[in-house]
Amino acid sequence: MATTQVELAEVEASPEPKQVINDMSIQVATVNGSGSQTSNLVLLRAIFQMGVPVSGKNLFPSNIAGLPTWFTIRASRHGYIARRKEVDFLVAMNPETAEEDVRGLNPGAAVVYDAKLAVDRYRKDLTLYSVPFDQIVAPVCPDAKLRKLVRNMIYVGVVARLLGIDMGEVEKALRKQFKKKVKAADLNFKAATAGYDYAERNLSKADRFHIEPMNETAGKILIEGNAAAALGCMFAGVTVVAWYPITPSSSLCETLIDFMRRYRLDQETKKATFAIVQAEDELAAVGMVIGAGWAGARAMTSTAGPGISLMAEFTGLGYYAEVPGVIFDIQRVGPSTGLPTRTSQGDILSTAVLSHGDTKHPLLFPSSVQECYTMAIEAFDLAEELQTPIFVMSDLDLGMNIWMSDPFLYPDKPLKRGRVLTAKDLEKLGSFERYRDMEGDGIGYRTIPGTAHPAAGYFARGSGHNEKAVYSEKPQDYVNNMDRLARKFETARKLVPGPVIEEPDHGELGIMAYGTSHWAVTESIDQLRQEHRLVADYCRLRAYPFNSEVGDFIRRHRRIYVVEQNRDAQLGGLLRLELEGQQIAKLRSVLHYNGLPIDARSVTESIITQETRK
Amino acid sequence: MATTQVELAEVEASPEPKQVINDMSIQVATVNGSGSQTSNLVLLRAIFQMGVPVSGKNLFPSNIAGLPTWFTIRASRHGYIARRKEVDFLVAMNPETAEEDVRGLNPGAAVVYDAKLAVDRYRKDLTLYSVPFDQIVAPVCPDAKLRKLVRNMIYVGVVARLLGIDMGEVEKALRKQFKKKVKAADLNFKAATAGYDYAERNLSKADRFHIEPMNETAGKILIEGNAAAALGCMFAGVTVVAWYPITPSSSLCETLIDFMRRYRLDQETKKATFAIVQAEDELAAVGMVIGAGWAGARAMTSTAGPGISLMAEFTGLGYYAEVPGVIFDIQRVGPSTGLPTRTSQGDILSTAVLSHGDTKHPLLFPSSVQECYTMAIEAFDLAEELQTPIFVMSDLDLGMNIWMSDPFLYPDKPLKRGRVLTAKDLEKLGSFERYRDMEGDGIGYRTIPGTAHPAAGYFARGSGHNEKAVYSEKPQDYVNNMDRLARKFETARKLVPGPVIEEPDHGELGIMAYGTSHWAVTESIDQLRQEHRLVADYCRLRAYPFNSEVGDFIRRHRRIYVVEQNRDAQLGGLLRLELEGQQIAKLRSVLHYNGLPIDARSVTESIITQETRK
Amino acid sequence: MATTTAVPPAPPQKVNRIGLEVVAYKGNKTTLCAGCGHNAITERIIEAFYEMGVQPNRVVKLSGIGCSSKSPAYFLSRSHGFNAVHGRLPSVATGAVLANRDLIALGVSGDGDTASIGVGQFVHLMRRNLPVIYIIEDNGVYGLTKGQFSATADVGSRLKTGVVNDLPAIDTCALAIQLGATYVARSFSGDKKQLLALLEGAIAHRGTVMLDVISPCVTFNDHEGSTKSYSYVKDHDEPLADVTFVPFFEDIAVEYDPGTSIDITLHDGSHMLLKKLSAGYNPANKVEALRVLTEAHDKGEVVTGLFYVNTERESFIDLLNLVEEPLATLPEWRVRPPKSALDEVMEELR
Amino acid sequence: MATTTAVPPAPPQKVNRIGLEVVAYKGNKTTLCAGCGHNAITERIIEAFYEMGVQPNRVVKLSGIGCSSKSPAYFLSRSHGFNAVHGRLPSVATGAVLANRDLIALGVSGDGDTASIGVGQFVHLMRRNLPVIYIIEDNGVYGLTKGQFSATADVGSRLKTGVVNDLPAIDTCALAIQLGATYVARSFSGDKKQLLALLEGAIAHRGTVMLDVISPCVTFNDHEGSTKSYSYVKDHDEPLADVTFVPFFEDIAVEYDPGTSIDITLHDGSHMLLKKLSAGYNPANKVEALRVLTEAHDKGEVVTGLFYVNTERESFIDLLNLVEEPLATLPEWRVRPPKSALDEVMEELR
Ligand SMILES: Cc1ncc(C[n+]2csc(CCOP(=O)(O)OP(=O)(O)O)c2C)c(N)n1
Ligand SMILES: Cc1ncc(C[n+]2csc(CCOP(=O)(O)OP(=O)(O)O)c2C)c(N)n1
Ligand code: SF4
Ligand code: SF4
Ligand SMILES: [Mg+2]
Ligand SMILES: [Mg+2]
Repeated sequence: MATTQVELAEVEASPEPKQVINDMSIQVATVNGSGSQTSNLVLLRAIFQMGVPVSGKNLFPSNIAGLPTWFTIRASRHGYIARRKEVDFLVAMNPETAEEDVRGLNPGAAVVYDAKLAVDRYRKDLTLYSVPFDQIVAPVCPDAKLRKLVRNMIYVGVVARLLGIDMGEVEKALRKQFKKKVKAADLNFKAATAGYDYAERNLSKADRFHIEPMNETAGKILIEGNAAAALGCMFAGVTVVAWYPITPSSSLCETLIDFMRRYRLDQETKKATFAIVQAEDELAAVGMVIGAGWAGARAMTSTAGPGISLMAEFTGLGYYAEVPGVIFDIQRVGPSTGLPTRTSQGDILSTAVLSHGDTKHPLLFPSSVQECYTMAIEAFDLAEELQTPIFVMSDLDLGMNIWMSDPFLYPDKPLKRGRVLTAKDLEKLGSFERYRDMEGDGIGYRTIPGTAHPAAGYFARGSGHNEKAVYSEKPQDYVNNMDRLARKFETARKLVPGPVIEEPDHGELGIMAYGTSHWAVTESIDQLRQEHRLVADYCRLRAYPFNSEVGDFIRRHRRIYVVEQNRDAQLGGLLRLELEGQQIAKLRSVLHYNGLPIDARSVTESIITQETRK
Repeated sequence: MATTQVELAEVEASPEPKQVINDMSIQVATVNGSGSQTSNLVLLRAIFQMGVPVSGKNLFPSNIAGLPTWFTIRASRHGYIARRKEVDFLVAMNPETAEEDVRGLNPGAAVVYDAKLAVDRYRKDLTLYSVPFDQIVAPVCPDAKLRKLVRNMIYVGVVARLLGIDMGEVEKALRKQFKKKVKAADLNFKAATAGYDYAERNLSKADRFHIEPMNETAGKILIEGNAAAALGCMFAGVTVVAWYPITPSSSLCETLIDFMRRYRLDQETKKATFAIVQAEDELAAVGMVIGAGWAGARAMTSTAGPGISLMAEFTGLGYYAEVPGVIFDIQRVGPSTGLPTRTSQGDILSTAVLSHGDTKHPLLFPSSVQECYTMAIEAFDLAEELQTPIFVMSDLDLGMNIWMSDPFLYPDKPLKRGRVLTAKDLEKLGSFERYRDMEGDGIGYRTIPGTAHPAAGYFARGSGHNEKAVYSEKPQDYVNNMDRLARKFETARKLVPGPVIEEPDHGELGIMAYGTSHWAVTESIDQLRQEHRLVADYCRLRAYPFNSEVGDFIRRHRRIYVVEQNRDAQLGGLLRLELEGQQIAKLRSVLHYNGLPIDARSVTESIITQETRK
Repeated sequence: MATTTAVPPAPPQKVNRIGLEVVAYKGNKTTLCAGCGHNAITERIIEAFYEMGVQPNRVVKLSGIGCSSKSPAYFLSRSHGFNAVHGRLPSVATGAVLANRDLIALGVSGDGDTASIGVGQFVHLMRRNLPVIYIIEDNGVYGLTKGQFSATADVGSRLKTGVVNDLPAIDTCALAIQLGATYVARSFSGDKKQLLALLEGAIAHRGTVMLDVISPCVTFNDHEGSTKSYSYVKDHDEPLADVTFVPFFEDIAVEYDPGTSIDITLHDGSHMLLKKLSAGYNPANKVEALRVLTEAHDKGEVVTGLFYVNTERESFIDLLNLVEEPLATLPEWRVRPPKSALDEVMEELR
Repeated sequence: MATTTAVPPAPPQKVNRIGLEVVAYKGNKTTLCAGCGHNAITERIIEAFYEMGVQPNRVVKLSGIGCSSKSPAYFLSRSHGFNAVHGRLPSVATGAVLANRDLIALGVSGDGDTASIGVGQFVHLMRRNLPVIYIIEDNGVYGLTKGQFSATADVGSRLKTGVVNDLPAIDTCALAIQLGATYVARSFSGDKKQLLALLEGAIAHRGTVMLDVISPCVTFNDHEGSTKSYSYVKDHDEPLADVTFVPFFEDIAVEYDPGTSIDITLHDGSHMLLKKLSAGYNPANKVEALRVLTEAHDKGEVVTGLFYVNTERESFIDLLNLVEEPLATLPEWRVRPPKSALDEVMEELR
C-alpha cells in the first residue's frame, strides 16, 4: 500500500487534469463466441507492456454463443485493479446492447462504434467515433468465414490509435496471444493495422483519455486465478485429482492437466506421476478424493456452489473419519444454479458447517492470484497436518479473470505430510491407536493402506468409533472423540494463515474483508481518506477459523465494517458464531451482491452513509 | 407447569420417604431381536393404565439382533417424563452387560436377574432377586423355538409382583399389544403369570419401590412421535410422499402408509387419494417432493442427517424456485453415519443454511408428540403459504420413543393452500407475473401446471430470473429477486409458531430450549428452585426464524442458558446470527451430546456450576 | 410442413384439430449456437405436439442443466416448465406426474445430464415405467461447459483439444430396455421424418418413453473422428425400420402392404407402422433388441429406429392405484379424513 | 478346509504359501443375525484370501452402509478398511486404487447399497474397468433398516408385512456386462464350492470384478414367496457351468478332459476351468451372456456361474498410464517439479 499512498498524496495535490492519463476504464461490448476475447486480451496486454497497471473483467453470459458480453479493461497509474463502475471509453459492437451501453455513459466519455449502429442518435454529450467495420474488414480478410472473428481485431487498432497505444506493443501482444499460429497472427495484425490506419486517416482525437508509457509492470505477470491455483497444486505435489466440469471452476483442472502433462511425466518412462479423473459427478469426485486421501495421496477436487452442496455428505465423512483432501470452491452466484457466470462470496457460511451433525471445516480465502498459488500449497499441507478436508474459497472474478501480479516464488519449505506411521515406526511402537490424542492437539497418527506391517491396518468409518478405530456406540467414546475433534479445530485456528492487518493510524474505524473484496477495499480506504478525511484501519481475513488477532483488531476499534459479496453477510455470520457479544456489537456490513465484482465506489458510499447515520 | 409445582411444594415439605411410590426408573437390560420390546411395552402400559405417569426410553444398537439394548421405564407421580440418569430397579437379562449394569447402580437399588448370571457376586448393597428363567419358561412353552421370545414375558410377571403392578392391567396391556393374535397373547400371558407366581412363591419384597394406582393418566394416549407426525401429515391432506428408509425416520412413513391405507382410500372406488413412493435415494425423494409441490400437491419426505446432507442441492432449488414442500428430519447423532440409533439436535444450524449461495430455510421444533401432530399440519400450511421448503426438526428420542400425551384435537382450521391462481382468476386478470411482490410481503402468486388457461404457464428454474419467471442475468433483476426473498423470510418470521414463554417470577435468569430438551428443562427448573432456591424463567423456541418475542425475552434477563443436545451450541449459533451484540453477550450454553436423551440433573448441574463461576 | 400420415399431404393447415395455430406451440428465441442439433429437435417437438393436437396446458416440460436442458424454453411457451438441477429431472418429473396424472410430461435432457451425473435417477425412472417422455439430446459432450467428454462419447472420438476418449460409451437405449422402459428408440436430429414419427408415437404411448436423439454439437463435437458429428451419423446411420405414425384420429393407412410391416397399436388407439427394412426385426423382443444394440455398439455403428415397445406393462400410475382425478387438486374433504377417524385412532392409543 | 484345485485334497495345511495361518485372515466377531447369508460369504472370503496366499496388508476392504457393508469388519482384520457412506464405495475404492495401484481392493456392498442409492456410482465403476473386486451380498431387501424392498427384489416377492413388490428387479450382472466389467458372475452364499472358486478367480483377475451373491436375509426375507430365500434359490438355481479355479502357483490340473471344458487364463497366469454343463456356454460372448440373463430373469430363474470374462480389455490403471510405483508414496522430488519449471511458466506469463 505504501507506494500507492505516496502517489495518491501527489494526486491530491494536483487539481483534476484536463487530460486523463493512464487512469480510465475501457469497455468492449460484443457478443460471445465472436472471438472478441482475443482482441480484448491483446489490448490489455499491450497496455500492460507499456508499463501501465491494468486489470480485465470479462462479463459473459451463461451460454456458448450469440449473447451480449462486456469486457472491461481498467488502466490505473495508481495501481488500482478492482472493478470500476464508470466506463470512460466504450467500444460498441453489439447491436442488441448498443443503445443501453451508450445511454449508460457519463458525459465526456468516448465511444468507438460500428457505423451501422448509428449510436450518435442517442447522446450529444459524448465523443463519438464512427467506424465502418465491414468496409475495413473486407479487403483485409477475403475469406468471409473468418471475417466475423478478424472483425474484432480492427477495433484494437482503432483504440490503439485513439489512446496512443504503441502498435509495436500491440503486435508483440498479438503474437504472444497466437503463440505458434503465425498465419493467424499475421492476418489479425493486418486487421489491427487496418483499424489503426483508418483511425489515423479518418478520426481526429477529441476525448481526454491517453495511455502513456510508465514503469509499473516491469517483471510482472498476467494470469487467471484458476491457472495460479493449478500451478500451486502441481508444486504442492498433488497426485490424485477428481473433478466434474462446472463454471467457473473447470479451467482450474483443465489448466492443471496441461501443466501436469508438461512437468509431471516421469523423465525416463514418460509415465504419469498423477491420476486425473473426470468423475461422473461431484459426489463421485469428492468420494475419490476421500478414498485417495485415506490411501495416502495428496488429492483434490475443484467445483462451484452446486457441487459443494452435493459434496455435503462426503465431506462430513471426511471430517469424522479424518481424511485429508483439498476442495476448491470457485464461487459463483447462487442460490441453486443462480448466475453461473457471475461472481459471489455466497458459499462460505454453509461450507463452514457443510454436512449434518456437529461438522466444521477450515476455509482459506485467497484474494490474489498469488494467494491462489500459495494457498493451494498451504491447503495440501494443512489437509495432511490436520487430517481433514480443507476448502479453498476462491471466486469467479479471481479464478476466471486475468490479473497482474508479481511472479510466484518457488516454495521454500518441503511438503508437510503430517503424522504418518511407516512400517519402521510400527516396528518400534509395536502397535498404534488411530484416533488417540498423543500430542494433546487433537491430531492422531495414521497409517497408509499397504504399509507392510501386521499392526498397520485400521478401520476408517463414518460411524461411531473409539480411539482404536473400533466401532463403538458407547456414550463416553463418542464424547471423547467429539471433544478431541473440537480440540483439533482449535489447533487449526493456529495453523491456518492469520489475518493481514494494516493499521497505520490506529483509528476508531476498522474494515474487514476477504478474497476479491480486498481490491475494492484498499481503493476505498484511499477514497475515504482523500474525499472524506476518514481514516480506516484494515484487517484482511485469510482463513476460517479465525485466530486471536481478529478479535483483538475488533477490540481496538469502535466500528468495524465487514465488506463482502453476498446478501446474507456470511463472513459477518462466521464472526458472530465465534466472537463475544461486545465485539459483535461493533460489526456493520457492506454488502455487494449483484453478480458483478465489487467496486471501491460502492464500498465508500455504503460506509459513508452508515457513518453519517451513526 | 402450575400443577406440577403445587405437587412439588408438598414434596418439598415431606422428608424423603422410606417407601418410594410411583417415582422410579426401571431398566430392562437384554439383547435386541429377543422380543423384549413387547415385554417392556406391556410393563409400561400396565403402569400407565394404573394412572401413573410414565415414559419409556429405548436404547438400542445399530444392528438387527444380538447386541445389548436397554429399555428404561420412568414412573413419575410428578409427571416428569424426561430421561432420568439413575436406575432404581434393574432387570438384568443380558450376560454381556450384566456386570457393568449392576456395578452402575446406586446403593439401595433393586435387581431382578437371570439366576445364571449370578450378579450377586458384584454388589452387596443392593436388593437382589434371582430368577431361574430357563426353568420357569420350559413348562410354559414346550416349543423350544418360541422360548427365546416368551422368556422375556416372564420378567414382566416378576416385576409386576415385586412392584405391585396389577396383573389385570398386565393382561389388558398384553392383549392390547397383541391385538388380534389371541394365541400368542394367551401364551405370553401364561408366561407373565408364571413369572408372577414364581415371585410370589420365592421372592420376598425387600426394596423400597412401589407402584400404586393414581389418576394422572385418565384419557391420555401413548404414542411415538413419528406416528404422531404421520397422523398430522394425513390430516394435513398430504397427497405425495417420497421417502428413503433411514433410522430413526423410517417409522414415520411406514406408519403413514398404514394410516393412509385405512383412511385415505376413496370410499366408492377404493382407489388411493395419495401416492407414496419409496425412492431410490434421498436426492430422488426430495426431487419428487419438489416436482409434486410445484405441480400443486402437498408433498413431503422424511429422513435423518445423512439424507438431509444429500438434499442440499435440491432444497436450494426449492428455496430459489420457491416450491412448497415439507421435510422431516428425525435427528440422530452425527457427524456422518455417526450413531444411527442415538438422539441429537445436531442438524439445525447446517439445515437452516442448507445449500450453497444465500439460502435460508424455516425450521420447526416440535418438543412433544402433540406438536409432532400439530406442527406437521402447520408445516404444510406454511410451505404453501410461503412457497418454500419447510423443515420439521424432530429427533430420535421424540420420534421413536413412546410418549404419554393428551389426545390430539381435530384441526379447527381449513387447509391454507397459499396464493394459487385458477383459470377463473386468470380470466379476470388476463395475465400474471409469478415472482412479482404484489402484497409487499415477498410472496408472489403461482399457478398449477394443468391450469386450463393460455396465460397459466410459467417457467420455474434454479437459474436467475425476473418477476415474469423469464431467464435473466441482469444485475438488477437478481438483486430485486434476492431482496424479495429476504422480505419473504421476514414474513416467515411472523408466520411460524412463536416461542412459549413461562415467566412466573420475572427473575434475572432465563433458560432457552427447544425440541425434546424441553422435558429435562422443565424438570431442571423445579430442581433449581427446590434445591438451589434459584428461579429461572423459560422461553421455549418452536421455530426458526425467531420472532421479536425472543429478543425481548433476552432483553428482560441478565443471563440466558441455552440448553441443547449437540456439541457446537447450534441454536446458540442461530441466535447469534440474528440478535444484537448486547443480547448475545448474555448467552451461555448447556450442552448434552452423548447420544442419550438429555436429563434434568445434567442441566441443573451445568447451570449451577456456571452460576457459581459467574 | 410435411405430416407423416399415410394420407396424401394436405394443403398446409392453419390450425390443428383442437383449433390451435402452430404459434401456440412455439417458444422463446433460442440462445443456442446456430446449427446446434438441439434446435432441430426443438422444431420437431413443436411439430409433433401441434400435429397431435395436444392442449399445451396439459404439457409440463422438464429438464436438467445443459444446452439441451435450455431448449424447453424454446418450445411450448404456454406450458409449464421446470428447469431443475443437473441430472435430476427424473425425480422432479415423477413428483409432477404423481401430483397430476393428467399431465403429459416431456423431459429434455443431455447425454451428460443423463449418462453421467443423472444415470442413477435415469435407471430408476426407466424401471418404474411412469408415463414420461424422456428425450436425450445426445452429442457426446458437455456443451454448456465447453466440450468435455460425456459418458456417451464413443471410444476413440477426439476433441478439438486433441483429448481422446478411451472409456466405452454407455448405450442409453440398451440400458432403458433392460431396465423396463416400454418405448425405446434412437433417432438423429437431422432425420426430420423419423424423429417426428417417433415423437408422435411417444405422445400416444402410455408408459416411459426413452428417446435418444443424436444431436451434433457444432461448436465442440462436430468434426471428423467424432461419432456424434453430422457426417459420421449420416454415413453410419442404418435405420432399423422405417417408422411411420398414424394418429388415432385419422383413418389407418390403407396403401401399406401388411406383409412388409408390423402394426403396433398404442394406448390411445393410434398406430405405429414399422416397415421392415432390416430382416424380420420385431420390436416386441427384448433379447433381440439388446442383441442388435450390443452388436452395433461393438461395430461402432449407429442404429436408429424403434427398438422396443411394450403396450402391455402396467404404468407406475396403475401400480399405485391412484384415483382418477389429479391428486394436486383434490378438495379438502377428500384428503382430510373426518373427525371420526381421528377419534378412532385416539381410542386405540388409550 | 477343501481347496478347489485339481490336486487331491491335501491334509489340512497349517499355513499358506506366504507362511500365514488362517487366523491372519479372520476378523472381529460378527454382529449379524445368526444364519445370515452374509456370514457365509465372509467365511468364503477368508478362505479365498488364505488359499491364494494374499498378503493382508495389500488388501483394502471397502463398503457402504448396511448389514452387508458391516461384514468387512469380520474378515481380514489386518487389512485397512473403510466403511464409507451409503451407496458410494465405488468412488472411494477408485480413489484408493488410484492412490496406490498395488492395493487389492475388495468392495462389499448390499443390493440396496448398490442398486438403489448406489447405482450411479456402480454404473461408472463398471465402465472404467478399474481393478476392484465388487461383491453384492444380495438379499433383495434393506436388512439394516428392517426389511424394505430393494431394487433387486423380484416382482411378486412378498414381505412379512404383506407388502408385495411390483417393480421389476434390476439385474446387476446384466448391467455390469453391458457397462464393461470384465469378470461378471453370480453365486449363492450357500454354495461353498462355486463361491470359493469364483472368489479365487476374482482375486487373480485384473480389472473390475462384479460378483452378485444371493445371500438370504433370514430375518426379513427368507420365507416362501421370496425369490431370495434359501429354499427358493436351492430350487431355482441352475448353475451355468461348473466353475473350478487353479491358482497359478499350482500346476494346471491334468485330469480335466479339455473336450468338456473351457480354460480361461487370468492375468497372473492362473486358470479358470468351466465344465460345460449348459450346452456350449462361452463366457467370452456378451450378447450370449445378456441373452441367458434376460431369459432367466423373465422366467424368474436364478442362473449362477461366471457369465462373462474378458482378460483383454485394458484396465483404468493402464489407460491412465500411471508410473509403476504407488502415487501415494512418491518422494517429493518426483511430485514437485524443479524451480526451472516454475521459472519457465513465469517467463511465459510475462
Ligand atoms: C451439480 C452441477 N454440476 C455441474 C454443473 C455444470 N454443468 C452445466 S451443464 C453440464 C453438462 C451438460 O452436458 P449435457 O447434459 O450433455 O448437455 P449439452 O450442453 O451437451 O447439451 C455441466 C457439467 C451443474 N450445472 N451442476
Ligand atoms: C444416505 C443414507 N440413507 C439411508 C441410510 C439408511 N440405511 C442404512 S443401510 C440401508 C440399506 C441397506 O440395504 P442393503 O445395502 O441391501 O444391505 P443389507 O442390510 O440388506 O445387507 C439404508 C437405507 C443411510 N445409512 N444413509
Ligand atoms: S455448445 Fe454445442 S450443444 Fe451447446 S448450443 Fe452450441 S452447439 Fe449446441
Ligand atoms: S437383518 Fe438380514 S441381512 Fe441383516 S444381519 Fe440379519 S439376516 Fe443378515
Ligand atoms: Mg451433451
Ligand atoms: Mg440387502
